[in-house]
Amino acid sequence: MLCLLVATAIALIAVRGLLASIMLTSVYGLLSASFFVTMDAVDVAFTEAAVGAGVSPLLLLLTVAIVGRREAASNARRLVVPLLLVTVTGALLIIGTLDMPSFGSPDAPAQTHVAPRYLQQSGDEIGIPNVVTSVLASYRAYDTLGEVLVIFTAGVAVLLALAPAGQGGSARAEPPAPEHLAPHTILQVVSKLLIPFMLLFAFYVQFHGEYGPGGGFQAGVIFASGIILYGLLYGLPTVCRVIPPPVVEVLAAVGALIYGLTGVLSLLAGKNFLDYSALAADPVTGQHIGIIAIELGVGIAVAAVIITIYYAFAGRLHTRED
Amino acid sequence: MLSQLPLLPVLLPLLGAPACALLRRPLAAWVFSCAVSVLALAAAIALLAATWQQGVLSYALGGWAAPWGIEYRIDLLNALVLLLVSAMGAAVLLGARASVWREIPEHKRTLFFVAYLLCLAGLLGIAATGDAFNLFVFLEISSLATYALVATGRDRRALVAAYNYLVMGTIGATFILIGIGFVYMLTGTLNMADLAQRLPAVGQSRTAFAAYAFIVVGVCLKLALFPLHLWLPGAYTRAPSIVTVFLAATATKVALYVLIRFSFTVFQVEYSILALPLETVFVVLGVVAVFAGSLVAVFEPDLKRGLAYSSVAQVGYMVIGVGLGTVAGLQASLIHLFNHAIMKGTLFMALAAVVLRLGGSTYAQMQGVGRSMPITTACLLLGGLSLIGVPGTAGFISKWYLVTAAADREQWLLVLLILAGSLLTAVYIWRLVETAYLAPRQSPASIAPRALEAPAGLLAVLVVLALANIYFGLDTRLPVQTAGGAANGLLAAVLP
Amino acid sequence: MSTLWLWASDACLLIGSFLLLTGALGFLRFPDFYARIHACGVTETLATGFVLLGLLLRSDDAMPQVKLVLILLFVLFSSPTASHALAKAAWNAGVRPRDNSGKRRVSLPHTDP
Amino acid sequence: MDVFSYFNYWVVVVLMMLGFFIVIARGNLVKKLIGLNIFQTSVFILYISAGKVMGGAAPILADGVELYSNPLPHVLILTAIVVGIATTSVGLALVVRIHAAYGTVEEADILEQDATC
Repeated sequence: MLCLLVATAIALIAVRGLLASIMLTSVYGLLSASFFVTMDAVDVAFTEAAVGAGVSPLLLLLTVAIVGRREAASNARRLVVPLLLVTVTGALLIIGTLDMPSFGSPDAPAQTHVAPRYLQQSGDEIGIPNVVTSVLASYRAYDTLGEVLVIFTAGVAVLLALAPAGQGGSARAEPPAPEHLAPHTILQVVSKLLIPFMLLFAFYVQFHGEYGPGGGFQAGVIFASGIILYGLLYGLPTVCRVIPPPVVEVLAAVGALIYGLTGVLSLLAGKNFLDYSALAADPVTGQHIGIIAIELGVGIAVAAVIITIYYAFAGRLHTRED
Repeated sequence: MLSQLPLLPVLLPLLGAPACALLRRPLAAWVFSCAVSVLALAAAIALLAATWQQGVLSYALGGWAAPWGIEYRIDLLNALVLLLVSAMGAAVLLGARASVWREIPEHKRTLFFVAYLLCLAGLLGIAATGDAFNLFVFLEISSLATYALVATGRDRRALVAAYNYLVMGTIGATFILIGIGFVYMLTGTLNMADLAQRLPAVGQSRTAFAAYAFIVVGVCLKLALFPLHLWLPGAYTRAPSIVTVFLAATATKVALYVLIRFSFTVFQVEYSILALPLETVFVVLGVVAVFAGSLVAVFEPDLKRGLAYSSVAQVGYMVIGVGLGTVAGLQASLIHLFNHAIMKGTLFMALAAVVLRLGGSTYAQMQGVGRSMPITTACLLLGGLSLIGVPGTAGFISKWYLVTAAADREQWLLVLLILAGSLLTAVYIWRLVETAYLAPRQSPASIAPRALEAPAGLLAVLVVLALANIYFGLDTRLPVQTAGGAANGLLAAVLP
Repeated sequence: MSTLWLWASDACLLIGSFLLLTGALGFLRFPDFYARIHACGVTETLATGFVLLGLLLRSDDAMPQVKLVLILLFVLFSSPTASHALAKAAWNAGVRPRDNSGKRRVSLPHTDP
Repeated sequence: MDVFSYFNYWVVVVLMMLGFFIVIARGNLVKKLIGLNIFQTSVFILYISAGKVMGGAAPILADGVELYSNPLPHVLILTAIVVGIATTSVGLALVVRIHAAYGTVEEADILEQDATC
């Protein structure tokens, strides 16, 4: 598996042309997701599959559709310094690995110091089987709030960079649907069948995150993918009519606020920020309520931001075609 | 509410940002952001007072105790940086209106303030957290917001500057992430206080060495320490004026805080300064930075860009202080951190006014500006004098402590070099004086001189900042005592 | 779980893997874009079907079985559609199939504008 | 076995350096971001490898399972993945703007244009 990853990365260096690079990036994402499964990191694998093999190649493709797929030959003279830098850094890293605890050992400090508490007591303290969700949404909930704000920041940043001068957000000057879209009948029919199931699946992932792999982030990505697929097949104007960009932009902020206000609620109840045990008489019930609330916030924010980013890029593509 | 105090300075802008995004009108967004940042400042002041009285404050986020949950741990150092960042954040925002309205197109203004608040929240989060990974998350919030802010500059070169900053910044952040990963593998914990206890046992391993090296390189990329400074001049020069003021006054300062925190708390001084040759490395790189930055600044035709290079030089002074590895050196470094934020805040704020009225900040454009914009130019000059280190200004205090610290270690060559660096600063400030007062005004007839002075809001903030240069040059209790306390807290356990 | 089921499952998995292999071979060896798509698209759908069937025969819980059936359905929908989309995109982009000699382009009357 | 115990980490290092190389050696701005992506993903592999316990199960509590892999690195990497995609999207947005302003996404051409004006 890892050798395949290395092969993909080498191929990435070798190929010229951005389209092939993007395909290889997608392959790389999928391979690393499979690797994460073999490492027992099912939640991470899920996310990496959605992001590494899905969203990020999609954004790359949109970009390449705007800027062109050519890549100039790199200058051989420029290779010496990078090679040197890379070798030095690599050597330092190899030195660093020499004294590491050996791979997979249950006695390594990482396995014996903080983590055991999560595995042994989260069942009683939080009361849900997926320990990753417990840690993510409760023990280290503040990191996750930060994560939501990172993705929110990304949405703000993309809008700041790409928003056209027109009033409020993405392209409203509706261009006529490009003609080559018309004969996509088969795709449109099949996607019409599949998209409802994708959205349904997103909801399943959203609320099943406590018991199995999944949660707000993955659900948000899947939901957004469904919408984006719709947009790709039916054109940006159509999907903008279904879900108007200003609404999505507001939802992104609302998602982040749901998360934050859940924390503020526990503040007002006299406990620390994000201490969900304040939310109900029974601490474990409180944890449940808190986790569901913040996962909802995460899901809304992530889906909204990804759709916003898609609108911003696709809007650029449209204005370019005109 | 008092027990929640450590959280408030960060939480207010953090949640204020998405709330601000809901406001449609730019003016409302600006008023709201100002309110939020002033409240954060008030919280930071209260926090500093509380830290003086009660010592280290700890706050368990989510109610989970330290190594399992995320902890905010505020000692004097955190409180000082929090105060500095929130004060500059609020001040810059209060004076920002005219400049933002001039430089940012209308449909982007609300988002601009949202990004500003996010950047502020990220920087404050870095300064408050006691958890290594949480630090990375907030670092990314502030970085992403910064890239967006830099890219809003009107010149297309702003885009390239932002892109370069993004690539360099992400490499830096990923290096930090690698370092944190190594440390985690060695100790099993992410909490800084816990790390400090558990690292000495494995401190001799090569993994710990690599971890420290990666964290230092990553932070130095963010700090723009000499060979890694390439992103800074472009980003500072091309960014909108207000963003430059804010970044120059806060971003590198927070990076320096991270360097100090990892060197002295997490890895501890025996390891990071005494056992490794870093002492020499920091001092040498610092000196090189001082001279390289100042020399470029002397010959640079654009004052804004010149001051950006001067920031590279000033970071050099701070790193020299860190590299001395003594309480006095660290104290000097922290005092300079505080004072430099005020000086550069003043200088870039004045330039914001100049750019607002004259459309640019090259020496050619600024000829005779001393007569058309007397107050602004006076403030600019005051900041410049402070930058040189003229007695009676804040800059003098930091230079004085730095020189004393170097003299304590009997590094006379270093003392000499620091003084020589100040002379170089004097050269480019003199060039400013010459341009502003002695050169004939460029087009005297075309513009009425009275209309040129900066708008009241901006001017008020600018004057307050400039006066702060003098105030902290005379009444040095706040920075000196706090920095001294913080330096003692970091080093007293180890050094006499 | 009788051995018979296990044998059947093994057989399905083997057939599936073999088909995937032929698909990969065709992808590498076939002369033009459309033939390659054909090799992958057709074998992949069938092969995934066999692999999933093999897994289905092995699992004894209800939940994984339901999931496998759903995946199977999804693959039956998405895989041919994806091949179709690829071929169509290639056609729109101006890629034309070649004849047996692998050299001359087949000219189709209605494609020229 | 001793050699194999570091195999994962060494692969990570190789991947990291390949990504890093693309970032600094390539002049195409999109390609640089792809390299950055590889660079970040390799760090994810480092963390996840550190959390693996031989013979452990995925950290979803179930009856009768005693040994689990470490959930903490998983949580950290979930966050890091989000950070990665956020950075990528902001970078790509900048690339689109740069293309609009300069008409090219090759570093050399951009430097040339800036030098002349």
